[in-house]
Amino acid sequence: MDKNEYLDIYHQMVLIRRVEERAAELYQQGKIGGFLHLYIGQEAVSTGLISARKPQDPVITAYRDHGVAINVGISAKQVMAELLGKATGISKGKGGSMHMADADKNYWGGHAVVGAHLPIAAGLALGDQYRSTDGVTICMFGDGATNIGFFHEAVNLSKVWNLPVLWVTENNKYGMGTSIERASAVSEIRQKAEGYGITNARVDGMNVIEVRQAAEEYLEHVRSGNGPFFLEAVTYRYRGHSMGDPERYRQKDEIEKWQQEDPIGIFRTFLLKEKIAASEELDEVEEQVEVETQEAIEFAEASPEPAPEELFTHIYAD
Amino acid sequence: MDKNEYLDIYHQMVLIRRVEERAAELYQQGKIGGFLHLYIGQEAVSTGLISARKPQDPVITAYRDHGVAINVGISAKQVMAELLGKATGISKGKGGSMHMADADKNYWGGHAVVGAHLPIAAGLALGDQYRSTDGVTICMFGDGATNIGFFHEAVNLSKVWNLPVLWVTENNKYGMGTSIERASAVSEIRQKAEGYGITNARVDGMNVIEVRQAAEEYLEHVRSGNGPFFLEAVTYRYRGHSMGDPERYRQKDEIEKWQQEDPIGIFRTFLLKEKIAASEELDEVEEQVEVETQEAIEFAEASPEPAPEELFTHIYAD
Amino acid sequence: MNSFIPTTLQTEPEIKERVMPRITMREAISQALWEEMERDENVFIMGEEVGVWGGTYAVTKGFYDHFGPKRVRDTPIAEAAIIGAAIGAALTGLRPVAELMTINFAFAAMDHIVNEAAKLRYMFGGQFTIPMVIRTPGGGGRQLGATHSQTPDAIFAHFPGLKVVAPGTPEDAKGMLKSAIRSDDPIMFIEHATLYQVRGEVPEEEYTIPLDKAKIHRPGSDVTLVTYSKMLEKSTQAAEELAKDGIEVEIVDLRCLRPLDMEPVLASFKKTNRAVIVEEGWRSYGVGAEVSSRIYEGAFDYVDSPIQRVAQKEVPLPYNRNLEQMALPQVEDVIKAVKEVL
Amino acid sequence: MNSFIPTTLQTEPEIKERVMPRITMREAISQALWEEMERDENVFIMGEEVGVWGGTYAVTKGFYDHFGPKRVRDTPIAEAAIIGAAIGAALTGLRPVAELMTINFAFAAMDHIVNEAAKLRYMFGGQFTIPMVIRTPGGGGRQLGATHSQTPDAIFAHFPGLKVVAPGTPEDAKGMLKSAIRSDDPIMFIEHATLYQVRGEVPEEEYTIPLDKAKIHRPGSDVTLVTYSKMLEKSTQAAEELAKDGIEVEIVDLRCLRPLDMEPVLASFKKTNRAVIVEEGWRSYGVGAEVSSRIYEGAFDYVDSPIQRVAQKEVPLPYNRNLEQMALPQVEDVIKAVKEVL
Ligand SMILES: Cc1ncc(C[n+]2csc(CCOP(=O)(O)OP(=O)(O)O)c2C)c(N)n1
Ligand SMILES: Cc1ncc(C[n+]2csc(CCOP(=O)(O)OP(=O)(O)O)c2C)c(N)n1
Ligand SMILES: [Mg+2]
Ligand SMILES: [Mg+2]
Repeated sequence: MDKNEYLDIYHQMVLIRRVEERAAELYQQGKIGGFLHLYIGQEAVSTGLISARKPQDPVITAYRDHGVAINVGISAKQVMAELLGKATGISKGKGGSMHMADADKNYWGGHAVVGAHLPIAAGLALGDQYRSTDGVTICMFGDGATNIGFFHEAVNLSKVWNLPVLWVTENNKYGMGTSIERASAVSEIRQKAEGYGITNARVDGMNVIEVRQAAEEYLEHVRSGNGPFFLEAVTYRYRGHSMGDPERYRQKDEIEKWQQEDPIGIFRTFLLKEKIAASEELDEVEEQVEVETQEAIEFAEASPEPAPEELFTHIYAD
Repeated sequence: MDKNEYLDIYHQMVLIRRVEERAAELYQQGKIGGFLHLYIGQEAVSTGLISARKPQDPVITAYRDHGVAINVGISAKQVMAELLGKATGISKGKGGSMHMADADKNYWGGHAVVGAHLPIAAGLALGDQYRSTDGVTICMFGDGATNIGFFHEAVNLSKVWNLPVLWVTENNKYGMGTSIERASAVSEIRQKAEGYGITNARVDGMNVIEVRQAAEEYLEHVRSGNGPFFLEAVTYRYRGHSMGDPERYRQKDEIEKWQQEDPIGIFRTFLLKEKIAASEELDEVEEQVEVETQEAIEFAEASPEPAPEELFTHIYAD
Repeated sequence: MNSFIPTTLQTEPEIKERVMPRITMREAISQALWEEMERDENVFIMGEEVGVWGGTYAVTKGFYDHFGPKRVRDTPIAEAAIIGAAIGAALTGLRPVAELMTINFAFAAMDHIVNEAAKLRYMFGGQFTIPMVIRTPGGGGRQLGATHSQTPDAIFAHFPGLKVVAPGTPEDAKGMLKSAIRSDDPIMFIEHATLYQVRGEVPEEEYTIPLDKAKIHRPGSDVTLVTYSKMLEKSTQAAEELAKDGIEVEIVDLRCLRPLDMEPVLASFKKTNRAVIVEEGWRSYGVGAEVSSRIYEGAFDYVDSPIQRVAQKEVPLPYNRNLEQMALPQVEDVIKAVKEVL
Repeated sequence: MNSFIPTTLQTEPEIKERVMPRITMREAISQALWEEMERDENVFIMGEEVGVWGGTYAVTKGFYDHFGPKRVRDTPIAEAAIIGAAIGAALTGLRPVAELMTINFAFAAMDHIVNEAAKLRYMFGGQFTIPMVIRTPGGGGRQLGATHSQTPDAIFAHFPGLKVVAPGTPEDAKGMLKSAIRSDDPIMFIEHATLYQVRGEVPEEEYTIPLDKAKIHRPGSDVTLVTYSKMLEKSTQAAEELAKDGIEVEIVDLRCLRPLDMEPVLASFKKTNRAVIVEEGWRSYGVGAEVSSRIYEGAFDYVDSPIQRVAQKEVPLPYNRNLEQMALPQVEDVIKAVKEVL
């Protein structure tokens, strides 16, 4: 990676963080409705993965999707506008926080039903296999999602059909308030892949460089026709599951412990230590992000609501 | 086991075989409708398992259920009458081939939706756990059923809640016409249990003694509070999936190969070789079975159709 | 008699009638669950986040600490297993109350609801009894997007073997949930997420309400308005508006969709000769279609003008607040429909 | 022009009209699939036993050998994955025809049908296009028991975003399946298992039939009979019986349940002033309720007598043949209902 790439990754991680911190404020002000699942703490997973992705690689994730949206190149403006339900939002204000996608960027959302996007991911991968292109579908999902039947059916199918898909579970220890030990037969999620005979690995999801390297290696593995690969990224969410989580299921000190491994902090330290960038350069990125985020909010606030007629558009294509 | 027990097992296996052979004839004559899934070839699995079961152990299986019905002690008459849809059938003619149960015998059917009975089995086991009784639920299902989401959700739950259930997959190589290799990521089904950290084993499902011994051991394992156990019984069905299967998916010689390991034949040889029973005694059992089957058919044919009012009974309990 | 109210107050004229505490729907449901769990050891609750979290809508707050993990069971995200395991447990004589976090996730358990719970008793000739309740909140209006905002009540009510209950007041919610828990049948108990904080009077003493009786919610003489659940609220608002113009709307609260109790509907209709049916879900193949058909079938000679249906616009519900509100039936829509039938 | 028929014959008076081969519904559907697969590389089929077995109803017999495993894909028993993967493939521009072995198993894929396929386009502001067909046979009458005999068509038609088609003749089946495959929308294509062997005339040349048009199946002047799929057959038998008594029934075949084309229904009704709706599924919250409500709404002034619904008795279908036949709507039920509206 050259320096620009490093800085770009740093930029993305900080941008995700700031966009979400500001979004949380907007939510408190009642400007964002519905659910708002923040990715704060998990930025390294999506950023590392997507940074290794080629444009032909379809990407799909769950409702905790703002990070991926920014990583695939949806602008902060379009993200913010969608959060505010505006016509300029990436999904025209119809999808909201949980449903951001950009078909032109080969990014397929943003799915709110837990695990339901895994079979869809298998289908995306089938699309590439069918056409003999070399795209590898990247499908991200939570630890909690690995307990639903959809997971099983999709992962089994991917192996039976040798589909080009990189399954990535973001193990943040909880599905809402249920810790992995209380919901899953195994707490090292990658072990589930053994039941399908799928090669697998576990990576530190707080370290963007590790994630990036793993993604490069395993995307290549899949791209070379070896069938699906299963990657577990160990991570942590700092905020509640969605806004308004009573958080009775964990102690403050657990959160604090994980905050010491802040993915942005780790990466910043790395960049400085390896002398890839100077402290001022990184500060500059952060200032840029501040401006970008502020502009995004202004753009979103100034954007029009969808026209009433939009209620009846996009139901059918024909 | 004493001699009577051996003879009883022999009796059951032969009875299942003959009842089903005759049922196939009745089906051809149009006296049985719907689907008819014969267990012929797989008799050792259910017979071995159920012979090791205690009355407090709930039993549940899929639609290939005549064998289990006979093993748990439903009379050939009641089975036959149900096949003919008569009021005297074990399910009063409302269930047919796929839906035989006997709640008094702690036998919960007979389920036609593939895999749907696995979560129900988890619930049966929960019943015993909740009441701190020592029942162990025996849940049987096909190899094909292990690919559906219901399987995953139920097996995972059983481990998370440490439920007293013995999962038994009858691996007969095919789900309808799809061979295990074409439908399942792994063709040794017990490997799936690894993904849940569930202790597991594989047994020759053509050998009733082996199945019986395995069942004894693993039922005890579960009964002692060790949580679920996963058993794979390797077996083979000699007939089509249901009546009217074109059987394009396998060759005659494959069937013939497996017929050389006929579970009844193997057991007969064993009984003779071990001098547990004399040839004449076994012949006598077979003659008994012949009479029993004939009587069952006569009973079923002579039995009345359900009264028209029965259409509207049993929809609700209240 | 409410023992918290001093006797002096109780003799005052305004409260000659029995005074009932006003509690929220959330509290009413919570009380029903709590009391039934206290009453019967075999009753237990299971579902996603019902325990440690206290229920995503805080309905089961405090249950885990009081009843413990055996009877307050957090589950994995596995809707089919939740319903399937509840069925199995019910077969053994336990009385599970299985919660589906929202009715939208019922689709992930659809087979177990409509094929297993609804049919097992019948298929096995009456051998099985399945005393279970599926509690689940539904409804739109909270900007949760198309997959999380549905009111698909009618499709569950299509299946014989299930009972489908959808109360609209705290009193009914408590009384009907208790009946549901004591019933030996599988019951889909549909709550409405935006009703949890709505208050209403609830008797303090023990009571139950039958699961098969619609009810006159508001008497009136000019139009029969048939509705249930959340739309009871909007319909009542509409009725109050209309009353200002001298139009007296009689509101029948269905309360149960299967069995569907048409008696009070037909009795009311024979008086008013006019009907409007208000439901939150989509119009096509919805509740209004069934009720309207049954009114025509049962009181054809009494019909004075075409029966109107008020329902959701036939679109997947959008996130944007304005659009979402446009799609949902509003008080004005109800008023308009009532005026149309007059 | 059918080239297999000698020209001499073709000039004979009885066959002055174009002669069409009479083929079975099975052949018609099979032809539609085959021709569309030949026409468009992006069309492929997937499902349980569609390949090596040749389809459990033999609809795809010979496809595997001809088109190969890439385009004729046997799947594991995993209904959610079948529909989910079809959605994903459709998003990439392929045109999957996903078969669910029977509509009863659609419940195991319910979320993917009604939440994903039906809503993704809308939720993402029109960015997604999902050109897919879900082919699935339904219906009762073959003693398959309660879980395997359903006709729950109405509940799928409840969801905006889906199109629901259910042809009743080989001609419609072929023409509509082709339209469905070429459509850019997710379509539930419901076949009826007992219609596969029924024959009808099918044009030999290429044709398609729109997915949103009901059709007069049999002209008549006395009663409008609205039906679709299998019940078209029973209704036609009833109409023939009734014709002997001089009663002329006009049969409207809905063919599609969403969108529901009421135009020919209303036009017919305005002529006959009487209607009977015949469906195989359960009455409550079924197709008849919707159609009847819409007739009252659209032609209130033309109503001469209460519209009748003929439907399945509200029980889980039993195995026993007599009981099952009692539960299903029969020709006599249709005749009785027609006589009632006269
Ligand atoms: C089928 C289904 N069941 C339940 C829910 C409610 N729900 C939303 S997110 C969530 C937890 C998911 O946990 P996990 O997969 O670990 O993802 P995380 O939120 O930790 O990123 C639940 C239960 C849902 N959306 N869909
Ligand atoms: C959910 C569901 N999908 C499909 C079917 C149709 N079906 C019935 S049996 C069967 C094959 C099951 O195979 P397996 O589990 O191996 O059992 P076996 O028949 O070999 O005993 C299929 C696909 C069904 N009944 N339920
Ligand atoms: Mg998680
Ligand atoms: Mg098998």
